[in-house]
Amino acid sequence: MKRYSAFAVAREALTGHRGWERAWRRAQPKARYDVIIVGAGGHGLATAYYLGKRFGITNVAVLEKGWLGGGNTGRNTTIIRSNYLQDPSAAIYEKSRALYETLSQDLNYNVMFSPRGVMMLAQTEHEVRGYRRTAHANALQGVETRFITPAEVKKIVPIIRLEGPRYPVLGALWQARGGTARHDAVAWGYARACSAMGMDIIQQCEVTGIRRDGDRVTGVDTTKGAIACDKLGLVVAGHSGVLAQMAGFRLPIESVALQALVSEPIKPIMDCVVMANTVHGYMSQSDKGEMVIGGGADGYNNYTQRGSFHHVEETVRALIETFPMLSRLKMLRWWGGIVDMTGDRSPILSKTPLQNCFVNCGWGTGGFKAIPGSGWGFAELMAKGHAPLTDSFSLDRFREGRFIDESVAAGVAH
Amino acid sequence: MLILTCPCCGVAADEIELAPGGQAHIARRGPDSTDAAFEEYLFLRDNPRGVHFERWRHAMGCGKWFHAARCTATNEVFGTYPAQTTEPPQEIRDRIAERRTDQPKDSRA
Amino acid sequence: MSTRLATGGRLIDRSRQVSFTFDGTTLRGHPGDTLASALLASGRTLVGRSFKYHRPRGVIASGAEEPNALVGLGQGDRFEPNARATTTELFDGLQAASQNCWPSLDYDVGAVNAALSRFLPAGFYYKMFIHPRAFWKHVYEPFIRHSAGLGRAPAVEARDPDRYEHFHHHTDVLVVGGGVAGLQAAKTAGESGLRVLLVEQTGHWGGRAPVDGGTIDGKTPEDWIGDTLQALDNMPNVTLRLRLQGAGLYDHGYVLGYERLADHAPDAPGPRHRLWRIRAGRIVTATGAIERPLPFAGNDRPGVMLASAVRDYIVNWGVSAGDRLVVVTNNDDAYRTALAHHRAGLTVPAVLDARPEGGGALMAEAQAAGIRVLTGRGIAQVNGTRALTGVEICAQAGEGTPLETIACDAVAMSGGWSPVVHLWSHCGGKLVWDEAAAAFRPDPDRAPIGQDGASNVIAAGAANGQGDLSSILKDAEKAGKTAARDLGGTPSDASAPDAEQPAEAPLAPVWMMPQGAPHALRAKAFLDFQNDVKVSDVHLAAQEGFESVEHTKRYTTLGMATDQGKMSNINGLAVLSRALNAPIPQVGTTTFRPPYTPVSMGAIAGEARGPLFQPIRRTPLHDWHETHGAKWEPVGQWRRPYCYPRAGEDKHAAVAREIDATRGSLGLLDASTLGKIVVKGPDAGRFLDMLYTNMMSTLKPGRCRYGLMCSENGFLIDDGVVARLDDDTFLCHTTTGGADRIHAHMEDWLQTEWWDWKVYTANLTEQFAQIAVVGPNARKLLEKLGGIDVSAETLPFMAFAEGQLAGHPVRVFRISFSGELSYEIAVPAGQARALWDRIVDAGAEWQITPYGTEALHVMRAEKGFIMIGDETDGTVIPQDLGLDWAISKKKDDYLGKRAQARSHMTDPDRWKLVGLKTLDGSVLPDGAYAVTEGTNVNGQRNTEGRVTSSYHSPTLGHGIAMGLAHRGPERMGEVLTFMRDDGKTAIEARIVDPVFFDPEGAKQNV
Amino acid sequence: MSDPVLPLGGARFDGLIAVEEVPQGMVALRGSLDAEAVKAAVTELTGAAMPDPLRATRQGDHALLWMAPDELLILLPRADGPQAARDLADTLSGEHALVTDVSDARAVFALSGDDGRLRETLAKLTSADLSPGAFAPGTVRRTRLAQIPAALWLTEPGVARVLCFRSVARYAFDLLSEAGREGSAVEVL
Repeated sequence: MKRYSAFAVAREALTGHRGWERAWRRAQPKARYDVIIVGAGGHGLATAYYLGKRFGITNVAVLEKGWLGGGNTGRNTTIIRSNYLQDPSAAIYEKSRALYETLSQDLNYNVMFSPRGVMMLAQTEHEVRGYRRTAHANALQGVETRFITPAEVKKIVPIIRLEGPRYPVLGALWQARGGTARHDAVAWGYARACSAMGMDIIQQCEVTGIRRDGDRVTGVDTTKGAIACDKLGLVVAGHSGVLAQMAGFRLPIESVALQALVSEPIKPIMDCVVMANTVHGYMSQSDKGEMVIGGGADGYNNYTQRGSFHHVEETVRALIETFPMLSRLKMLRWWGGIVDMTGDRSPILSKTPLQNCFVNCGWGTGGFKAIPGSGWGFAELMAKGHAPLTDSFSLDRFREGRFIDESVAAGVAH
Repeated sequence: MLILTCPCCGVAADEIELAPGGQAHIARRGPDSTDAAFEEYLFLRDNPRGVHFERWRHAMGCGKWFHAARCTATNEVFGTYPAQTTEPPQEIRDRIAERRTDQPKDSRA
Repeated sequence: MSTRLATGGRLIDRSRQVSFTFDGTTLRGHPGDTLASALLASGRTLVGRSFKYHRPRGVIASGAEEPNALVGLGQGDRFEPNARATTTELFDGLQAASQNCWPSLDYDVGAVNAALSRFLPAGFYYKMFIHPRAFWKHVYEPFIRHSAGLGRAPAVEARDPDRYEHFHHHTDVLVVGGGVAGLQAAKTAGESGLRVLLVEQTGHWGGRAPVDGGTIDGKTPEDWIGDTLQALDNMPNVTLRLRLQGAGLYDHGYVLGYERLADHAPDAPGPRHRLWRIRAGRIVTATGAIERPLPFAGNDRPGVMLASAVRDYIVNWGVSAGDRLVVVTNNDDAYRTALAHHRAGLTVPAVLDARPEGGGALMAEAQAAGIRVLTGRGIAQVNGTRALTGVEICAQAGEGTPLETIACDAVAMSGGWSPVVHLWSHCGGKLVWDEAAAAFRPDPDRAPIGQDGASNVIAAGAANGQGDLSSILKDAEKAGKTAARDLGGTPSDASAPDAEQPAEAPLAPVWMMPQGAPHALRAKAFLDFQNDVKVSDVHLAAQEGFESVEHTKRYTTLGMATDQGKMSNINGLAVLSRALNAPIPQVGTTTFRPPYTPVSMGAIAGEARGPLFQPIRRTPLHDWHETHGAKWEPVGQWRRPYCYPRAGEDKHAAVAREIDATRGSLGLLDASTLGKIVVKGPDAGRFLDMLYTNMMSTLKPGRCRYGLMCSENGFLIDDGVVARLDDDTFLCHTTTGGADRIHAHMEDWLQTEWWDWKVYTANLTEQFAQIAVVGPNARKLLEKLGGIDVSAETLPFMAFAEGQLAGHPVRVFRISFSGELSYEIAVPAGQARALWDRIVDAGAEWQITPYGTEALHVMRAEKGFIMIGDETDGTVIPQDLGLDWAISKKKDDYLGKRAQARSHMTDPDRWKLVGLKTLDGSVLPDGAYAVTEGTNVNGQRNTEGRVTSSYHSPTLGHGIAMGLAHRGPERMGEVLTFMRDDGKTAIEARIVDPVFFDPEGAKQNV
Repeated sequence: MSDPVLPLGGARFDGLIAVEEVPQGMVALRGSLDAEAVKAAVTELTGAAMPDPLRATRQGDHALLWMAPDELLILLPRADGPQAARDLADTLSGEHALVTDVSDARAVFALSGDDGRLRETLAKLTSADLSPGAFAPGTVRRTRLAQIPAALWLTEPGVARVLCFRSVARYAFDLLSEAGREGSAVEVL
């Protein structure tokens, strides 16, 4: 793998950049792999990467029905935070955040992780209580957060209107080391590193069936032929239900459309991520200058990658109320992604009724931030059969009533 | 932005008058049910990429619940019907059969 | 240099002048000008800087596709960044400023990036700035962020003074686009009598036709348009709308319309923008086509424009792009530009036609006019940086060896036309590659579908890939008929008008000029002008394996600028497919996302700003609270008094005073927001037995009972007092937040599960105000008001009475959430204020004191009463809260019963409710966790409980708290260690009975 | 007993159309609308005929509004609400029905002006089709007005009633006033 660096770029500049090699090999499926990961989004690629890096398992294929990183990895608002309330959530998201800090160096690919800070506004007494509780929990979970005053809020985000009028800002939960990253780069960086380890990333390869022998998976049928494997990992956000159906089991999941928006680019006006959950709006400014905005999710099952417009309206009106100076800014485009919502709105990283088949899904609206941690833990689960980071997220929790409910904190997952 | 015709009041209601209620025709499981049956009742869903029988309430209208048969990949609607039933009416099934060829695909973005 | 011609300009009023400023300089134009035409008329060829390399850029187009001419409009509260000069209608006093340059447009420091451009290829930032780690956040990123961005941001405290609104419109047929195709389609559909709405994004009808010429039914296009408009005006069922753009297309015929009412007339009354939500049975997209630039080195230089734009400026606004115009093309249409320029009395030194054999009739006409035509030729490169001095011409077939230099000050380029398929694609419509036109056009077999599964969008005219005027009109007429027939209308049998235009020779695709251009030229041939994406960038992406068009788009940022790639997508796609050596259809297109052009956030928010942002729910006593200094607390959409501070009092002091007064004498609370739901019917008791955990069917008429409601998942969702009004009628009180939610919950079960049960419900929350009179003197007060016997005998605890209190019809409930003698009085909302005033007057002798939600919370905590939302959070079951007494053992079923039998719910190790008292009497931090030794598998500190409510009790003079603790009730007297806000220092608290005050209930049982 | 207070004390707005808060007695009935006893009782009480679905009937200052398959709203003079509710409940004591006086629970606005402007003012706030063909006089449409539930009743061309919950009366009045501002006519209906 040719190393990336400023020097390399300078050297290539002199020869018209003819020397750059492919970021990842063009691969055709082999007859058999130790591990097949279905889904070349961030979570699938990260899983493959850590299977190789942590457990030396490199005879791995990552199958993608479209193009790698083309699902939710490439259509989210790139927020990275770990200020969750419940222990299992805080553990996996904080592990993820920590991995993000060094990801560019690990992958030799600039994923532009920018720890610019994530601020969750408290705009009701109830939210204040919820965030204070979260701050207490985080302190014991090794997650650096702090409940800050309205004055501190205004200092960090000058464009905010504190006085409301409807929902005055009473404070905020502040995670200074949260931030954003370049979503495409995360997928591309992992893909490049996986390919360099000899793994096959096979695009335009849709899984059409799952081969079983009793309660064991033996391989998959794909649009590029049958492929055998010892272990199968399903990591297909937005389509988990469909894949599970092929494997013969059902999941506690409903797929809905979630929308995001970006504005025209303007010069920098906001350096951190602001989430206003009471009014349902959250926003950051990309390095390009666009205001990147998260919209609401539809309440009904939907596989069309377009949501309903009224969510865009609700979000925009909330943001104008919170940041009045945005009113004359223009929205450039909005789009939808399909997210898997579980029964308790927390993800599933679990064994399945099939012995050697594992599933990683249900990240809902907050999957991007979890990519490295999810890959780290899921790789361990697939390699060893259990993993501290993932054990609480098993499927059986729904039968036992052992939920991981984050909505109990005022903050909702994004 | 869906339009569903409320079978209770007859209004062709815009989505913003409606409240979605998830998969329809799920039989309630009570105290005598097994853990597995109860989990299925509360959590396991078909979540099909195709025809979905679902619950809606005309919340900002007559206030009545009703059912709809809708394709989750194209938003084609095969009909709406009153909620006081344990399975889709025959005419809805027939309409699905006649209109449905294969499973439509949505655009890969 | 561009300038205003002495004659011509069909859209401008030469008899009047308007003045405007650009970067502070005052310039003049005419009514009817766009900002772009006025700038060109003033010789302003340089109008902006590009995004990445800060290259000098001029106006290149004449419409919504313009990528370069973006300006900041207006000032102060009305400043708007990134406004397209080509779609900004000029008005007197308009103020425009160039963007993305410093210190000035002419001398831009950022232009150094251009010099470094070879070091900044596509995706360079993914390969650089990796080490040292800290530098990305502190050095690299701040620099990139500063040099990126486009328009200046509005002022931090800017407050948009303009108004915006929405409008819902229902129509049978919506026609988008007011060119000749749209007019014809609307006319045909209109003749069927159906409701038709025709919208056009610009300020004038007719689109390109008047500029492009030809004849329709023997008339000039201009005359035909006039006559057709006249005909449409005479149809009452047809609505015509200018400056209204079809911005987005959604499911079930929902179309977003963006109407700009005041951008061209800032002093006009009424809203600035209006967002239309249109529902249409059929949608005809007559959105025309957009010309493609040609990829040759230097094609981004000011003075190089689209051929159609050059023609538009001459014909529509009487503006010439320059004196000497070189036309470079791969199709016949551009000859119209050469001829128009020539007719304007200006020079066309040459038409460079990339096609070996050149074109047809139009070429002949040009040659006849004495214009030099060179076939098989193209442009190798462009001379001059800010102002063109000439072009080096070369063989299109070659590698760019200059054959000749032609002096010129403007270049008109045409690479063919791309149908505008955005709306078609927004809602799933698919495209098909048209080899002949070298463009994607709508695939009629895979059109968007409506709720009934039938196609509901019909593309017409140029937007449907039609080329010449005649077929455009025939296609539009067909579209109009199809739309009408689909909806059961019968269109007239009038046929499409006959149109004539010179026959055109086929276009020859040119994706690189010259086709063998070396890297040096490819690195100067621009595809996406705003984002500075060059042919070489797309080649690099392909070389590095970004083979999907989406990968290439994201890697190079092609088509991601504010113009959304209207001009660049097809060229970029073609370059990619050539690089991959794959046919274009196989490479595919990127997805089109709404809106068609950017929409102001104000328009999207509409009226929902300031006071109308969200409804505020007011109780009938709202005004009294307001005038008596209430500090408000938002509770859902309600406003409730948090407390009533007096002069010099802070919130804490006020709350303490309110509690002392209530416990000591008499307090008054507005409890109107509590939910009040009537449940009636023969099966009402049975129904409530299923809804509540405890038994309600055994409740006696006239009596009250506290009840708990759980979700089917077992968790506590609401609580409140149920009163039985008569044998088959109950009144269920819910929490403030619960009223609507619980009513919906009841209706859900009644309608969809137990539909054969005879039960009706009514949510009467707003019919009655509820006034709580609380404290030792409560009974005396009611007796003073008179009308109802409230003695302990006739109205014991947990009973209610109906009657007239002080002349008002009321229902008096003797219930208590404070542990005091307490009556809650329900009175019709319209009489609430009168009764409240009487109570306040009558209570004066007992210093009656209104109290707010905080005093309410503290008093209930002193009594150990749980609060939904504090002690519960969606994960707590009644058993956790020691409420087993309220869970009927006799019932074999209720909502949540099965769930509460699951292994995790019956686990004896669950955290359970206890009282907590700090050893030093201080107040426990709200939400604090109790810690134990060690950490869990993930290295997190082990915990054994948490604080759910914590207050200072003025009554007891020390901190009190409730919390959940591991096996709490079994550990009375044990001391737990909690962490303070800093997460480091500890505070110890003893597990005690949650009932801190008057455990015997002596105060309420009097 | 004192006179009941209107939520906004009878607020009034004049713009493209006139908006005025008016006193209105209201009795809600839930029951089987096919039951003869129910029909007889309500027509007897109001003198108005039984309304068809999505319609209203009037007789003097009384009216019957069809709200849902099992729900009617009876309009009568403001002061008559409580007594009428009691009487009706007695009359229907044999039936499975629920009668409640909701005169204080709702705010009512009288809209008047040019028919087109009136339809347009409302169309800025509701997704319901208010074109003359779809929303003829006598129609009752329960819908969403911006962010709140409301009922629209077109009594005659250019005259309508808007009913909403009492707590959001201010919001509804401000909405209608904003939508009805001079200079903001759409001029398509």
